[in-house]
Amino acid sequence: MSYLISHAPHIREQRTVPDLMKAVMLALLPATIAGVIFFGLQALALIIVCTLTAVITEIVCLKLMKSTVPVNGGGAAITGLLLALCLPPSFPVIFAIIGSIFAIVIGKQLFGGLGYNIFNPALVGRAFLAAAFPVHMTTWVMPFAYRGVEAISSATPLAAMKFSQQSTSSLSLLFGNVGGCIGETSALLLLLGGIYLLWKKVINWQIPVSYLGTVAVFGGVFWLVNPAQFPSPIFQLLAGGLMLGAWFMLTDLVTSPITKKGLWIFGVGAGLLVVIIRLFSGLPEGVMYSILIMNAVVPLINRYTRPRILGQKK
Amino acid sequence: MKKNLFYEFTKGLWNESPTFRQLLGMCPTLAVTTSVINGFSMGMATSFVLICSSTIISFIRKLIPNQVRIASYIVIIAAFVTVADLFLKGNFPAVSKALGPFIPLIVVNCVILGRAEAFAAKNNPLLSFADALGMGLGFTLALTMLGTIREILGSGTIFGFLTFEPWVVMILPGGAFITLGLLIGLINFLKQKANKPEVHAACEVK
Amino acid sequence: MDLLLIFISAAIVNNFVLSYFLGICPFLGVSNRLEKAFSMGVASTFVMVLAAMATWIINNWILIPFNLPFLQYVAFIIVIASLVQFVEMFIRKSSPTLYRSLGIFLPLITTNCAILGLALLSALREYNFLQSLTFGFAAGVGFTIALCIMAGIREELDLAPIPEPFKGAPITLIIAGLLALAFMGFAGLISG
Amino acid sequence: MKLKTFAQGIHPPYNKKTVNLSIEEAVYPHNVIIPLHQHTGATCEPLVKVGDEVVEGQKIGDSAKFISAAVHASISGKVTKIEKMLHPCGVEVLSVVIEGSNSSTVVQRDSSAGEEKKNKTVDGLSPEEIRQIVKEAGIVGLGGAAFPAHVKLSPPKDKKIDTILVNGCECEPYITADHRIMLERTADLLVGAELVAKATGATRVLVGVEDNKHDAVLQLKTEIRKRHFTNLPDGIEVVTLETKYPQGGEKMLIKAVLNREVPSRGLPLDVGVVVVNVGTAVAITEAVRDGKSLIKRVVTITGSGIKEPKNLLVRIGTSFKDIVEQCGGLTADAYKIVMGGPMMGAPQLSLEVPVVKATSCILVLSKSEVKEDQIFPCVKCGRCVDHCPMSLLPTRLAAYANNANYSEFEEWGGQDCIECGCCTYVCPAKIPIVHWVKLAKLKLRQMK
Amino acid sequence: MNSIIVGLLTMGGLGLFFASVLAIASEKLKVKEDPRVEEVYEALPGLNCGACGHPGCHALAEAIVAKGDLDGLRCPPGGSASDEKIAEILGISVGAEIRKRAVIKCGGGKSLAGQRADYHGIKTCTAAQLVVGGAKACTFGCLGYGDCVTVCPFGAIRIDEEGLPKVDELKCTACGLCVQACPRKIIDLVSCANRIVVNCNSHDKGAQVRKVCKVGCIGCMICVKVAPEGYTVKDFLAKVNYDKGDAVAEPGQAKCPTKCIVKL
Amino acid sequence: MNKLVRMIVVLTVIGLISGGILALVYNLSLPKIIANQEAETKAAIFKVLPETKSYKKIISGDLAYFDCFADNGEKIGTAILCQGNGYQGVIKLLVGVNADFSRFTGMTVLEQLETPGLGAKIATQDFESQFKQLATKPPIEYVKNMKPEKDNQIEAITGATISSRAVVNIINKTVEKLLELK
Repeated sequence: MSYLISHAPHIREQRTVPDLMKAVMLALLPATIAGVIFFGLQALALIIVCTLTAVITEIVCLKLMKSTVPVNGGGAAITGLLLALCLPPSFPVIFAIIGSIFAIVIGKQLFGGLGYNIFNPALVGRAFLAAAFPVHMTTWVMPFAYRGVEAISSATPLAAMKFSQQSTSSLSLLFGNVGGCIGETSALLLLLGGIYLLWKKVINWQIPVSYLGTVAVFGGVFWLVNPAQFPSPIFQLLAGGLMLGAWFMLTDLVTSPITKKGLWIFGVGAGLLVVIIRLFSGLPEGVMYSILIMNAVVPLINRYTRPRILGQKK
Repeated sequence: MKKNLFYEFTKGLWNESPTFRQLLGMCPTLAVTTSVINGFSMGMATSFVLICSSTIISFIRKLIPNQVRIASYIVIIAAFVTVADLFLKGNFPAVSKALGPFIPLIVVNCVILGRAEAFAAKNNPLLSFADALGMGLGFTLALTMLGTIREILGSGTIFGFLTFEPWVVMILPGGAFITLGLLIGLINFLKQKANKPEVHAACEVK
Repeated sequence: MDLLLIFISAAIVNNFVLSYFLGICPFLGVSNRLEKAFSMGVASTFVMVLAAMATWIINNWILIPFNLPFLQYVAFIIVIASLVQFVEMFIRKSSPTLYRSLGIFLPLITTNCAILGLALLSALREYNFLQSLTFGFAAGVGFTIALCIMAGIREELDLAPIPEPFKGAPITLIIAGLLALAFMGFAGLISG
Repeated sequence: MKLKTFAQGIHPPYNKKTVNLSIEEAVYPHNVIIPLHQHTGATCEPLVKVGDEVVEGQKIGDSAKFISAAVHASISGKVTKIEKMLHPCGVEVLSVVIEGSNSSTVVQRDSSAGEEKKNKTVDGLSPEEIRQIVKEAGIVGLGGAAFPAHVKLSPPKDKKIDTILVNGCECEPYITADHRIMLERTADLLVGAELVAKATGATRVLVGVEDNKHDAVLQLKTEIRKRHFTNLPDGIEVVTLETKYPQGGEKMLIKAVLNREVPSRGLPLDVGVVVVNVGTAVAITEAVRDGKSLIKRVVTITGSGIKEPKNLLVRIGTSFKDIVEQCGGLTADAYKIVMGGPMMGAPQLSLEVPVVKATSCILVLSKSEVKEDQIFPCVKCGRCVDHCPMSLLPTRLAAYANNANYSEFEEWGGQDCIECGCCTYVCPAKIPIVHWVKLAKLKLRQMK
Repeated sequence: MNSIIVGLLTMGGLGLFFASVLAIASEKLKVKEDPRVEEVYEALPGLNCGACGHPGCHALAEAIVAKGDLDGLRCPPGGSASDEKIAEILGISVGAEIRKRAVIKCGGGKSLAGQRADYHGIKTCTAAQLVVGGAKACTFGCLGYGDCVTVCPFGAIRIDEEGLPKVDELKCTACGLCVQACPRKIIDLVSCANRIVVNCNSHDKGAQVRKVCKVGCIGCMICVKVAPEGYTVKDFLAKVNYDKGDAVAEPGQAKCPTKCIVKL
Repeated sequence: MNKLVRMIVVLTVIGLISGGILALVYNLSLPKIIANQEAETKAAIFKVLPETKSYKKIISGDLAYFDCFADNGEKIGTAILCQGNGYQGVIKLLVGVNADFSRFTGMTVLEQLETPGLGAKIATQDFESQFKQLATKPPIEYVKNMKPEKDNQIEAITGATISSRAVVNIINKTVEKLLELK
């Protein structure tokens, strides 16, 4: 009989890449469900359409390119879901499909597919949509608007803050009873998912800690200087897409650095960018841009934060 | 390759298209192709400068010493660009305004200097003229093509008729880069499909 | 403060490469290796600062006093071309090591539209001497930043199985597009 | 108290099932195959011819080269073949086959070199004499690398050795040979360490043991208290270390115990340290005191593919098959045979290979444990980076190797990889990182 | 009219000024470089394949010009065409070189040669060889993962249905990269004139060869007996005496009992 | 030496020739260019004060405006050049005010670099026409997502609040300055 030969090591840890993907999906579940409850069928439709489109596009791409990579829709499903979660609930479904295809094809497959994309594909899709359909991307509805409760149109807490200096209560932000994207309204549920991922050791704790910490501290400095003009750090932390970004997008394994020092630089850099964009640029929200820009410098971060090899000169 | 006029003329149109194959003159290609008319005008302006400067440079190629070659070429090119600029300002103020600062930048369009260096400096005026004409038209063609795509998608209009909700991104820098990237990728793909693998050298059996 | 605004504006918000489409050819050409990209960036910055000074002098001391706006392009370009060629010869003679790392990029810089664009823009905006100097330096820094980010990404992509037709320029353009989308976040940060 | 250790590393399941089984003497083999190359360095020349009668302990192969180790007959009998035969490392190596004479007529005889020095104590020997005996006895590092021991004992003049580190970590899962040696041969181990110290001029001995071998730590401490070490002015001490793989790697051990860092591509003696395995220490004692050559070693036979796992004292040259039979044979689903531990061991083509000096363990895994994983592209999770004990970026190294970019591979420290396998163990994409690294190292060697 | 004169003078002045600066600079800051390097570089194919042992075509050009001779500095892919061109530039003469191509010395495909173990791991020959010498039962034969295919810059090698590499002689330039890449050294560069080759690389004894492969050379010496001029057998492996030519080797090929001597 | 002289002569001659040609072309095309610019200004003024038949450019301090006159030479209003920072770049506007400075008569965007498809909508007829008949005092305000109620209000462009706000601010500031001046 012939035995098996392969290179050492001969034992492996159990966890596989699909396991990681499943964990992320699971962690996103609470926020997804909340999104559907808040924004109704329209939100559900967006979520399903985006996810399905992403998966189908990925499979078609792999087939077309005759890729040797195992076909696994997990990564694409996460991309699609994340894209849906950062779209306004009233966003037209047909454009969401375009965004989803763009995210997978341009954001991921052209770079060589799973593991090789430079930018977070979901955010590539969103950035594309934000630039292509700016009006749709900035039209918001209040939660439960589908029940005809209140005024249909509303501003996000961040926009209200920026353009009319109106603050929103922290409690509403925490539970998500505010206008905004499908998945980013309830800070609490996002935090829950994030902590699950930390516990499962899917993501690196350094990223959310440094990111959120920087936003709190840097945002806090401005608040201390002029509380009338600038929002409080609590508001900064809870409002907008920061939580979704911090736990699910910035931590995307593929597009974050691999060195420990790099993770800190990455998080702090993104945090600074968010505060600068939120407070001083023309846009109310900067999470997406902060992440995309930091994604672009990850190769440089990795290169210049190489750990010192044991025994190498200090 | 035989040096004939027809060949020198046609190669620039597609096979050695300055934009798609040689990747020259990218700046105006990206910047001004927000609409068909802009792309076309830019292409024509560039062609004008290209043809004039190539021919002139080819005429005086033997007079110019090597060390001041580039400086001389570029002064000649710049002079023609200024002429083109003044002409547009005088006769087509709208086009001139739309192309804005990219008219003077024709001076440093690498297509022009590239052709001057690579072709006009080594060939007779007639051939240089044919080459410049081909390259200029190829450039115009590419710009018009890109302008068409971007106009249709970016403003939702086809020859001015609104058809669907426009993708604003297409007229932004990001859209320009991505469209051109996809277009070149597509052309490479078609080229690969068409090209039979090259046979290197025959193995002579004695 | 004024100078700082000019700096941030030219280096980041209105990045020459990503929002003005200036200097795309070298951006595509020499962004495949980080060291090369950095050298190119430094060389360009150096020439930009020199060119900003020289063209300012020409513009304000010759062209404006004598009312010769039509000579702007020709005059600027001859200044730049000669400057680049002179710098190249000088470096080649004075420091062969520096020449080996920077020199080969210098001829490329002549046709880098970022330089001429810089001269024309600063003339258009009627900057004073110090302002155009800052503007030149900032534009150079911005160019270097864009080039280095791109080079970092492209080195990373050397290891990626990019579909064959998209290797090289196409994927670089697409990355540039995505970068441009990302840099849109800075829009409105500083006007002008 | 926080236990001493190195940075990063992994905690695999240890599966040390044989930990409480005493070392048994293996059955006397009918014939042995003794490869003339069982060590790092030059291959030995045979000293016998086909048809020669040899006795146990007789030197049958030696080399004039310095970095080499003599080989000895492990049984008495007749040389029947000298030809290339399969070695556990997978290639064919010139080997001496000895057909045992009737086992009842075995004559136990020590090698002539040992005879004179028999029963000499540590004090009565000069460093040179110790080195000579060790060289004659053909002792190599028994931890797995099989580096000739006399070379280690001969540090260059300009390197001052101050510490002898006895490696009792045995961090590889499954293996218990060293653990049993520490429990059963405690005194010999300490004497061996003292001999090494004397030979190298070191003044102290530290014994590094992982805290999962608590009984061994106690035993060592008791034994140390009982004795007096005249040649060790700075004494002998047991250092308990955190149980973590690869604690037993030389560089890791030195970092953990002494907080010294062996320079990149350097040796322990660059930081004044000589590391010896516990088994090697015992072998040195036996050579010096009893005049015995290295013809037996302790081997752990274990894994789910073995019916009755055991710790055996095996004669070098005994075939794996004979030993496995003594352990009840293979189970029906045995599918992979490994010489050494599961992290760094070498896979085997068959059981028809001899035990060599480097054989610390015969591990047999069953089919269900070694299913081939689907390999995904690297998702850059950074787990390999978090666990690499050398602080390398394994994923990058693998990627460079995969792209045949060997200059970048070297630039990113690929040559510093100790191939411990931590990265591959934790990789969720199941990329064979170590395999890639080894491939790239080979290519680099070929290029130079 | 006035502005025309001013313009004329300004540009003339600028031209004069910069021309003078450049002229003086070019004189003062002159650096010598052998222009022949560029010419030689132009004559090379520009593949940067590294087959010549230099880091790229430009480096080879520099080396050639520095030496002033082509001796030992030939470009394998460029072949005689580029050699002639370079010789012309350097003003030297060049000796003719007979074209060669790569020849694979193994015929033991999937159906003819056995495996001694199951192999999991990286699917390249060098990697497979690293794991206890590979899973192929014959330790000399082709592993079939195609390292030679990957390394060939000309696409001249492919792996056939039997899992063995096949060389396209028309595309092969005898650059020798595959020879270096093969961990088992079963590729030789042989003159195109030699059609008869031994399709085996096994130095094992006949019995062992028979056990693992149906088309291996068993060192039976029949070829030497039939055509003593054409072959030599060393270490149980026959070799064609290429310099003697095909005609001499022909009878031996016909008589080979395992059919391991083949005519390409 | 010959080569050096040739270098200098060639470049100088090329410079001379190009300088001469350019000067010639410039002089030939200058009247046309000026006429074009003139026509443009005229068109813009006509847009904001349609009854204008003649105008006079007045520059005072950093303000530039045109006093506009009807057929009969009666002053019918003023067209004011305004400029200021928008979302991405400088916005240049021309606003018309009636003779007694109580109402705006119109607004047109001369130059802008706002986001295409979004902020750039300030240059559309829809947005510009909102300024017709707007009161000058109190300063203009903008409202979002609803129809203006007061006669000093305009509706901001959806998704382009910043650009809309910028236009309003630019006009308010300039008009305020002009009122002070008067």
